[in-house]
Amino acid sequence: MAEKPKLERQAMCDRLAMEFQDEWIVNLGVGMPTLCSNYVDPSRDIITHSENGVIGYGPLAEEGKEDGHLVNAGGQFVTAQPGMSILHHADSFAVIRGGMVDVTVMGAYEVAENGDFANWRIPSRKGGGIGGAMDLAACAKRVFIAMEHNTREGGPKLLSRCTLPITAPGVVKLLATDLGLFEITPEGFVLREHAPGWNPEEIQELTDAKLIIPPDLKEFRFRA
Amino acid sequence: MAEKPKLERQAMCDRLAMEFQDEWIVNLGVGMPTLCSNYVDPSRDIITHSENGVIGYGPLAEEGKEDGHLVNAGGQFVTAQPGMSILHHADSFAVIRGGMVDVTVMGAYEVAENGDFANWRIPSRKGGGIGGAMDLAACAKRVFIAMEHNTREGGPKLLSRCTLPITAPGVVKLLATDLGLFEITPEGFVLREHAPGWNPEEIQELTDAKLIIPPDLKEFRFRA
Amino acid sequence: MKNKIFNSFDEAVAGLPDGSTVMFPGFGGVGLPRNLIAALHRQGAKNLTGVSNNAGALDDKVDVGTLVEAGQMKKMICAFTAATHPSRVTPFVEMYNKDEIDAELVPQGTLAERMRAAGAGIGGFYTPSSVGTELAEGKEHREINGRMHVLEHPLFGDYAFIRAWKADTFGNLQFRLTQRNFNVVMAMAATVTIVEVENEIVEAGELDPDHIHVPGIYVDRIVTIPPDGIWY
Amino acid sequence: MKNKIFNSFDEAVAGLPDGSTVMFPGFGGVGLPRNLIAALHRQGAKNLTGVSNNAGALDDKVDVGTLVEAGQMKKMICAFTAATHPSRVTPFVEMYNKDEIDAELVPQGTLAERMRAAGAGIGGFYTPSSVGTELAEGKEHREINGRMHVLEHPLFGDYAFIRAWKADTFGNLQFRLTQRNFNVVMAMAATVTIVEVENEIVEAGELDPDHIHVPGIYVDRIVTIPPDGIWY
Repeated sequence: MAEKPKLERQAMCDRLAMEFQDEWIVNLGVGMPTLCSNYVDPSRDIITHSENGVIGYGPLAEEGKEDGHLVNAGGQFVTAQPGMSILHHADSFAVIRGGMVDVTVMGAYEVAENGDFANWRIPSRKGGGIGGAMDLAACAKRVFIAMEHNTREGGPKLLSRCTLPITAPGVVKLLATDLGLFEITPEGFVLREHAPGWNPEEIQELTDAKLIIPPDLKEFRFRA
Repeated sequence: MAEKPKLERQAMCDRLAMEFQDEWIVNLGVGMPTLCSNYVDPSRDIITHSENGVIGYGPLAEEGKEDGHLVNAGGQFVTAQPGMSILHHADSFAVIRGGMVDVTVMGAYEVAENGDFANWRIPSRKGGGIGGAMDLAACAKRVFIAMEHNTREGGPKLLSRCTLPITAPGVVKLLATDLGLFEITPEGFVLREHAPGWNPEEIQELTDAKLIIPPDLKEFRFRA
Repeated sequence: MKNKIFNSFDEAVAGLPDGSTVMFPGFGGVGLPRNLIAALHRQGAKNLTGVSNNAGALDDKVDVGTLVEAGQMKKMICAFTAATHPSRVTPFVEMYNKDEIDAELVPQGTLAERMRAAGAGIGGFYTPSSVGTELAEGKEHREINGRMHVLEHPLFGDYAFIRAWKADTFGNLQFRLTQRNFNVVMAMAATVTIVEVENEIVEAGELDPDHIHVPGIYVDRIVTIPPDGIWY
Repeated sequence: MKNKIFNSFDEAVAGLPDGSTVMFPGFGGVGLPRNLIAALHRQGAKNLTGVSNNAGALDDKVDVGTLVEAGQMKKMICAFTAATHPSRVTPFVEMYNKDEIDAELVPQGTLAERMRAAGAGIGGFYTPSSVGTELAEGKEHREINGRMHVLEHPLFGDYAFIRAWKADTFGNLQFRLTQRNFNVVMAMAATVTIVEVENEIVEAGELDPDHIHVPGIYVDRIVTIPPDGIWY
């Protein structure tokens, strides 16, 4: 079973990006979520926001064409787009806390069926990295998560309750893993789409939380 | 006695302006205090601030040369000076509350020997006009007042306690009236300089509060 | 890109419901959205709450006082309820004395900061302004680092009427000199932001991204002031 | 006009006392005052408290980590204490694990807002960020409009080190693109603001008053980065 192909990271991020709606202000966290910016449906009119004070930046800069003064939340060089504007840090988080961000996409160590998630601290290590995650998780209209379904050691990451210190309580709405797409409802994780070749029982076996399998379960949708 | 000449408003404001020190950030309230801007010692390096978001504006604009987008706190057209900068209203009051303003000069209805003053509301009238006076009075490093010594009806305005609703408690440091210059100390009003031709007894007679007359009382200093 | 450009002030304010809270910037007549106010006067919405530095001046120009006089406002939240000069009786003062309109008097810095808090998702803040005065009575007090403060709450608007110098098609705005005043925090604090702009609207990309005073995400509708509009 | 121009970074940081709180902007290496940090490293002040987004990266460039490694910092207040990648062990992490340095971990938005509050004379503010997490434990909670908030306090600095794009002789500053980040609020929050600037300092009046990001009243010392300075 471990030999069966799982979803690529890009496919996971593409799937989340397919949910973005016209005019949404979208904040993409460091790491895997920045892959979302590789796929934006050209028929969609998305507005990017980065916590370091950019609204409306464009794709990653090509090598050799970087502007040394323009980076995204991951410190990657990005490009300017028409209509872009710059804010200082306090004003940038005014945008976030003010509820202007329609969706933030982040990575996580754990996601729980009550919508809690953890992505800033491993108890075995002292300290952690919060960055803007707590502000975004608490204040964005929606939190989407992209992460591997299991730890490197094969342990579960979709849990009935988080074991790690959480980033925000009850906020995760949608989760893409390498085994499928999960909606978090008041009743818990609903498996909306399964990775090709994987059936719900196999996915449940790799999951700590109880999965709800709806009658209209579909196969994972890839980018067109 | 009432026939004796009193100080002109311009002289009162000049006298307060003579106390401004190099590098001071100076905020001049609506009305009489704006006269202070007519006299700035050319050897002094004063930085003007207006609550509507200007730092470093210059003298009043000549008639016919007004810039329709540049007014001071009194709504008067002023001129731009090299080094001027513009802030929005919340940032302008960040300057004020942040303690950057070295002195604010205001008018008043009443000043009390404990440093209280009143300049926003007459109880016989409903409502009042606070503007930025409460923020400035509470947060500027020094509050100077320029006002007539008596009401039009001849009543006292230098009181042991204010009778009108106050603008801020215990903040007035220096007061120029048409009868002299008064310092407010923990012991009360000290008459520092008297108007020419007026002796302390005559001034006391027109004053409700008890005046302290120091041995080094001087005659009022006019602009050189 | 969503079209934010409206052809007329009347179209831009159509549908503004009775009972809305509307924010009006302007200081000394500069940065005051007179064209939008005139359109709201024609539109006729009633029972409005206005947020503004003052409650209208006493000249022949359209301003917040025009709406007050027409009976469209039920309440003003502002830093001046009295007229600037005691001898001048504004429409607001006349109605206020007869209890025909309500008012909340707020120190100007607190007024600006309350709108900034609304826009910035701040639930409340402590300020030393007004401590020891009548206006602090009944407010929660707290001593912080030896200094007394009062608790103030965010001030949200349903609509902000904005007067800008330049705008692009995305809604990014620039102001000129003291025109900026309350415009920025009002655009942040209101749900729907409607702008009258003194110059032709330029294409997105023509304004320097380093010098945008209000990002377009805060802006919903823009109208260029026509030659026969109200300019001063 | 007071002369704010200093000839060297060493002169600009001379006299910075042991035990000071120093604010270091920068995000992703952009807007990071590396020349001033290098001068502070040479100057040698100790027992410093640093305020910064992170506690130093792991490259060969001078940054906050240089001061940490040299034992000049006793505490860091920042949004990242762990290295961005678990496998990379920064000097800070090594010392932190051995309890040789103290740290206060603050959500990035709260960090920025606490400095803005310090600069703006706000005694404290309520934010929904961090509610329900370990970082909110022990903080005062308050429900506002049905939503839980925590009380956060202003964060003052003795010194802010700033990296700007342009400056004039009065100290007015402009930043370019995401260089702006924490620079503005740190200049407001600190008693003494020292700036390294990427362009020649121009005469007062040459920068557009509508496009100043930090007014000169917040700025004390300015040094132009020389050709042999640290540029990236």
